[in-house]
Amino acid sequence: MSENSIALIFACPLFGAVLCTFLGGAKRALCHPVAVVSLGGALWGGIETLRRVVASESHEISYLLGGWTLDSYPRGVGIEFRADLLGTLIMLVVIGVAFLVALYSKLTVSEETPEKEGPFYTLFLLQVTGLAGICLTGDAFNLYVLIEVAALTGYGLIAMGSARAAAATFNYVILGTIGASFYLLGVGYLYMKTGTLNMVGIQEVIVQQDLADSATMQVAFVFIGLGILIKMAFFPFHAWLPNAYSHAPTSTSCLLAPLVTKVMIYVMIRMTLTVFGVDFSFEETLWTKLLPWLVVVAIVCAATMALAQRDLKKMLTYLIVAEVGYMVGGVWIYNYYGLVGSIFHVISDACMTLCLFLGAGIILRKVGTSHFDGLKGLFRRMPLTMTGFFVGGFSIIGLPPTCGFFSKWYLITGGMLAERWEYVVALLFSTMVMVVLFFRLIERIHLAVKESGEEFGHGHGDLDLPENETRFDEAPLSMLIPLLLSAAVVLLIGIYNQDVVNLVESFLEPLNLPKGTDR
Amino acid sequence: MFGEDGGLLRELLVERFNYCIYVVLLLIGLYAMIAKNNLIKKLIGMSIFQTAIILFYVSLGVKEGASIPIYKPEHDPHGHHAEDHADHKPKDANASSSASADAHDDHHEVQALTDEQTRQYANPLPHVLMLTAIVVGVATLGVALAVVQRIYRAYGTIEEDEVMKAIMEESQGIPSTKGSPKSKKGASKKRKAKKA
Amino acid sequence: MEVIQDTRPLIALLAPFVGVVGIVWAGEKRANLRETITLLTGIFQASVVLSMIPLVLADNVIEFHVWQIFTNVPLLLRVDGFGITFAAVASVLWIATSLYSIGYMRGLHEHAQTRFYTFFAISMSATMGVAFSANLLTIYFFYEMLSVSTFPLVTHMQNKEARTGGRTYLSYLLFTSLCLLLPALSWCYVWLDGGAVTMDFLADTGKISFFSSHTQLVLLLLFTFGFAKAGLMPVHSWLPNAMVAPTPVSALLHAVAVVKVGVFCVIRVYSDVFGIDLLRGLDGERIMIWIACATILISSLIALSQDNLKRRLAFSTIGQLGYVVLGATLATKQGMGGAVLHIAMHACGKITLFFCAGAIFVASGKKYVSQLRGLGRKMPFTMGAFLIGSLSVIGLPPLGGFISKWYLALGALDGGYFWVVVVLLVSSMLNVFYLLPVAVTAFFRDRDEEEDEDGKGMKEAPWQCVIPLTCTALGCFGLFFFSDVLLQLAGLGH
Amino acid sequence: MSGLELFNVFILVFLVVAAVIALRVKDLLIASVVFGIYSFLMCLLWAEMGAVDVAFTEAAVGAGVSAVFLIATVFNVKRDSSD
Amino acid sequence: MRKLAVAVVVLTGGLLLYAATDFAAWGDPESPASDSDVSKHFIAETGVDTEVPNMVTAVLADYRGFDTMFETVVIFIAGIAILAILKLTGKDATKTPGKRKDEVDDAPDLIVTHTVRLLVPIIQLFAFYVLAHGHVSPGGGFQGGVIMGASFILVALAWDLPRAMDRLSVDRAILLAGVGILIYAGIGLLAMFLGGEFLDYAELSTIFPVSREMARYHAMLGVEIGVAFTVTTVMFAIYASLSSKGRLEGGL
Repeated sequence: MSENSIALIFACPLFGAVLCTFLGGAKRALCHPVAVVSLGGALWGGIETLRRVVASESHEISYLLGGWTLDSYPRGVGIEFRADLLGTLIMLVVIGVAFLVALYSKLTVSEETPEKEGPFYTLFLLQVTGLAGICLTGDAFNLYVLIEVAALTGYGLIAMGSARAAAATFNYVILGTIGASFYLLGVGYLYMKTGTLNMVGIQEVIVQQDLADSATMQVAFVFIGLGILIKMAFFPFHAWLPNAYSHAPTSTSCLLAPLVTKVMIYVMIRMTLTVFGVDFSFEETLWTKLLPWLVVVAIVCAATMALAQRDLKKMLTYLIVAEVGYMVGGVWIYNYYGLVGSIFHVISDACMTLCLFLGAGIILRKVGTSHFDGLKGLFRRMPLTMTGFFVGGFSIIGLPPTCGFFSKWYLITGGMLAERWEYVVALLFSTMVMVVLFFRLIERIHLAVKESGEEFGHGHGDLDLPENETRFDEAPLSMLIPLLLSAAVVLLIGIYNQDVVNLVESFLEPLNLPKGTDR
Repeated sequence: MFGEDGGLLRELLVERFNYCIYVVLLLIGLYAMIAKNNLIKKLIGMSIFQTAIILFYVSLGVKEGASIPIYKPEHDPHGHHAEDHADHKPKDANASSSASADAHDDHHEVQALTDEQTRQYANPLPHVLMLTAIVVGVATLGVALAVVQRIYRAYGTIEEDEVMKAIMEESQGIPSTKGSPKSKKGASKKRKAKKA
Repeated sequence: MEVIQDTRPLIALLAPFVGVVGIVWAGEKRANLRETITLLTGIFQASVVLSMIPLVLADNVIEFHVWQIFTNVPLLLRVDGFGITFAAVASVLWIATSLYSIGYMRGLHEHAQTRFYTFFAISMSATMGVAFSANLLTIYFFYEMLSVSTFPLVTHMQNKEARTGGRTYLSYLLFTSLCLLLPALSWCYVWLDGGAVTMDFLADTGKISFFSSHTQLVLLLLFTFGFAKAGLMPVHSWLPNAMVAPTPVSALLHAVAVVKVGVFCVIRVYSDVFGIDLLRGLDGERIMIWIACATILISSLIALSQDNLKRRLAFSTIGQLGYVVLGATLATKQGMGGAVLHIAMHACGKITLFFCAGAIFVASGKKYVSQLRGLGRKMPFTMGAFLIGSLSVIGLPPLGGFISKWYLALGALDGGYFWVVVVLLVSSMLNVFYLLPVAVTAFFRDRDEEEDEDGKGMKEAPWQCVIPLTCTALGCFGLFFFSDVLLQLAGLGH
Repeated sequence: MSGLELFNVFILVFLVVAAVIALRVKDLLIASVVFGIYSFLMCLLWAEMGAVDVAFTEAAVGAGVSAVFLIATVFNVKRDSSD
Repeated sequence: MRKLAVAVVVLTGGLLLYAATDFAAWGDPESPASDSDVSKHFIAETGVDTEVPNMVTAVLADYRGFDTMFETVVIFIAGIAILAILKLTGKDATKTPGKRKDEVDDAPDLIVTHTVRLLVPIIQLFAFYVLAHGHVSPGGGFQGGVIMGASFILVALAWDLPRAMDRLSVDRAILLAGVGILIYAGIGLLAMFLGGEFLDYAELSTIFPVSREMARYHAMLGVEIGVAFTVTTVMFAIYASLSSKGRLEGGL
């Protein structure tokens, strides 16, 4: 069974989804446990796969679907799942995050989308299937299909909510389709030149036939890149994201916000490193010269826009856009540290965004609004929730020992090594913006500054908030525990960052990226 | 490619007319997706955009003078002989249960096509890919149409600028004055109340 | 030098956290228990720290490996002479401050006292961490922890003033540490063999010579201003703003722990990352001396014009921190020694002054120097201690402040900077002008009649306040006579 | 040019025309129907290019079901479009 | 917006045309796409590996069966998502919809209904033919499924939705769509439990008395049936949902 652990990763959620559909009518209450259990199965499969990948000699496992083995058939005849360290790590993050969100979703789903538990969990599980599949597939076209699986479920999950969410979904559909279609077009160009769809196969042909100068390949690269950038809400293409995520039902935004953009960044890394290869991707072209500057603009603009928001969820969505800039920049500064930073940031950002969105979801449920005005003095009511939320916030700022510090460290280090000062400055700028954002929040949540300014007694004493605003009123356990778990994960990934980085390192080792100065 | 006089244009227009048309269709679709104000028009644009890409893929599979990718009877390894040998197939199964790939080597009837024969068929792979793409396209269209209906139900319009305006008014707390039917307005209000 | 593996540094570090659990558990409802726990934690921590002194005096260092930050960089705790000096000063003064805060907080019926004690304890833990750090990254971790954990203390009042103060405080500290310090650290990390050189204070001193002297200077500037807690101008203005915090916070953190963490880090960088020899050879290093001297003089002048007692003390603190940085920038053995000594001497003196300011506020509600007329007779202990503290800060024998200033002057002469000695003298004069008038006003000026009206019932502050401030005032004397031990400790690290 | 090529060019030109009409008419019902025609032309083209399965699918999906979905939606919202 | 669109279109067009200059000649059998090992393998050895004459079906359902499974899932998702988006819950669901202005006559047209009555069985028969004959001629699960779905849609168009829903209610349709996925993934999983990889149909020969190649042949038919289930039902469900604004009653 162990050698089929990869199949478990997509089969468990898939069957779970169908089961949820069957239960959706009469036994809606069963959908939640089914989702949790099937994600648990997938999680087990994921951990097992990681174990096997680490144990294997080449640090990768090939799983040939349909039994079209490499020893009897040419590579690329069947569809290959290649679990290497990078893909497996991201896949594990995807399933882990989804598992926590599934635990968390019990109350919000039945409250926000009543009578739709069946469809919700069906789409939820299929979303996970798609995202986890994206991380593992070794076939460029299969990747497109899985991207569409993830996208369509995303449309459904978001539009299920309010009318406002539906309006946002429409933009998402249009931009998402353009993105996916550009990707498809690029894959068509690749196929035209290389005659195969297998990622490793494409890379082999590029090297063998020296296709680096071919106009088609260049354009394929640009289209695939553009498609993925649109999909990951890179700055000028980000328009769909803030509205879609901030108006989506709580559990939906908790699932999509940490994962979708991150998985797309994974796809970008996969495309540059595995499919096109470092030599092709990082060759000096207009594109590679332009992109780092776009990254700077993206980070600065997104951070500034986040500063202008007065709504918690909306602010967080702009932060996601800024973080996307970080990661894209990390890849395109092209050195060891930049890539480690990017990959590590994909992992850590997924965890901390999850943490923040779970916290925001609880606030929304308890207070009824996620506008800043509603946050006053929340710490007294929900100390545990807010502690979890703050951990996420500290991580996004980049304070040690949360995982956000380490990813930022690697990114800054990479930027300095490549002497991309503009990127470093943009990173620092957005860090400062995040400091402002989160301490502004902490001020409200924790300290609840008295606006009137008059003094009580000696200038001390309690704020005269009404009793119902200070009563201890913690979130229900089904929401609190996932939040605290995610906060713990943020800290643990930070503390054990070396173990993660070592895995990433052994993935990057064969690429011979520039690393440090030789002295 | 720029060598001969007007070489590029000639090449594009005459020899690659198909490629040109796919570009034109793709651009028409793209333009409509971005510039059109009506949501359904956008979706029609989206479908045109997608079919243009499919056209490109199908063009990849074309081979000069090749037939459709279904075996002609004389090439089909099992074609009219299939029935004759139907009786000893189970035996084969036992014999070849371990090594499937080598099975055909000692199977005297079954032979792969030669290179020459291979050329007579169009490349099936792009066709397969595009079957998937068409299906994805219709699925996306369907979901998008549902979203359009949902938007219409809430805002009473499918023009993008009017929807934006309605949303702006809604977020500023002014009740929507757009010509949405009364029942719809009540419904959307109730939904809002439930959310709160 | 021998390396001893021991868990005591970690125990000293974690003790406050255990205390925090107890404090939160006891909560607002069991105030006595909560404060007992605070005191016990303080005593326990101090005794653990003090128990390590003999070992360090015997020329050992104590190490504890916590975990691996990066491939080559561990989170390593190491107790050496310099570190233990600072740790001992901070932890002993914490006991005094704990006792003092009990009197202060109860006297004023402060709200959210549990939060106060909790974050106070966490700050102490972070301070210990900085004192025991063995490399730059470890120091950075605890430095950030200190910035964040003191934020709730600064904004304790929860009014508009506190908010403004807190914002300034945090934005200065986080801006400098994230935008100057972090890049400087990662710069070192990348170029020094991708982390093969861990910037360990013991093993890697002077490795920074790999960089060109131009780059070295930039790094020096980044480090000096990155540790903005050192209060060097122009990144000093967080400190007066932080004075909105309750006085025990100002006393311990903004006169001892936090600001001393800043200068401690600066000295670490100067003496253990660059090394005295390298620093002396650095061309632009003189700039730092100028900046330090300018800070000393300008802050003293500003202090003269302040009427709010706490603000005056804050600017005085900035000036005194300038001395410490100056000692480090002189890049001589005596200068460094003077700097280390001054950390302890100034800590003792300044905490006394702040305790007094707080005690005055608790007893009379007075905040301004001009309101203190005649107070000396009502509060003899407090004002007496204030006088002693002032004299120590000014640097008169037989008080601690004298010794450190003496060594600083020696260091300046040794380095060949005669004009620095002049600066020291001038600034001491300024100290006299802004500190002595407070005591003079209190003892020798009579109260106005109408002031007498509302000051009738005025008496000495609660005993929990008076005892600590008396002790620290006596400590100023003590340090003068026991400065040998400190000198020995300070000399060991270098 | 052979007959087949002429046929090819004919379809290609009409494809563009159909696409433009579908996007330009103000009546969404007509647009949907013209879109169906567009799909049908596309399907002819593909059949001619040897992609019979794709053509078959496009005939069923693009010209058939997609157009019906569009029309169903148009009936349920409104027929006229501003552009 | 228009200017932006023009700019985007010009840029994209420029890129595409730039690439087009580098394309292999039209219909060139030597082009990399047609001449690669993979492409040639599909043509040369499909018959050997699977005994299916229609290469497209073989590649679709076997070589790239995993893609097709997710393609089916995409359809399934579309059905679920559309129903969920348009579904009315709570009080909205019980409210009767207002009559539309242009609604003139509810009675179905006699000629239309009679024609449809004749046509539907033929269409459905054809759908089965397309499905079953997909191995040797153009067609297969998708096409068959869509045609089958269209026959239900036709009923709904000619009479009204309830009439069609009598034959296939939307609830049941979604269940059947799930069954389709189960058939597909189940065959894959069965192969996995028999010792092969997921979707390795050849392994089915260990429990069915056929050769490995014929096992693939028959399993493909199995998965095509699964696909057809999903496609048929989802197409109808989408139509039902879209045409009735999610109320699943009345007609167009």
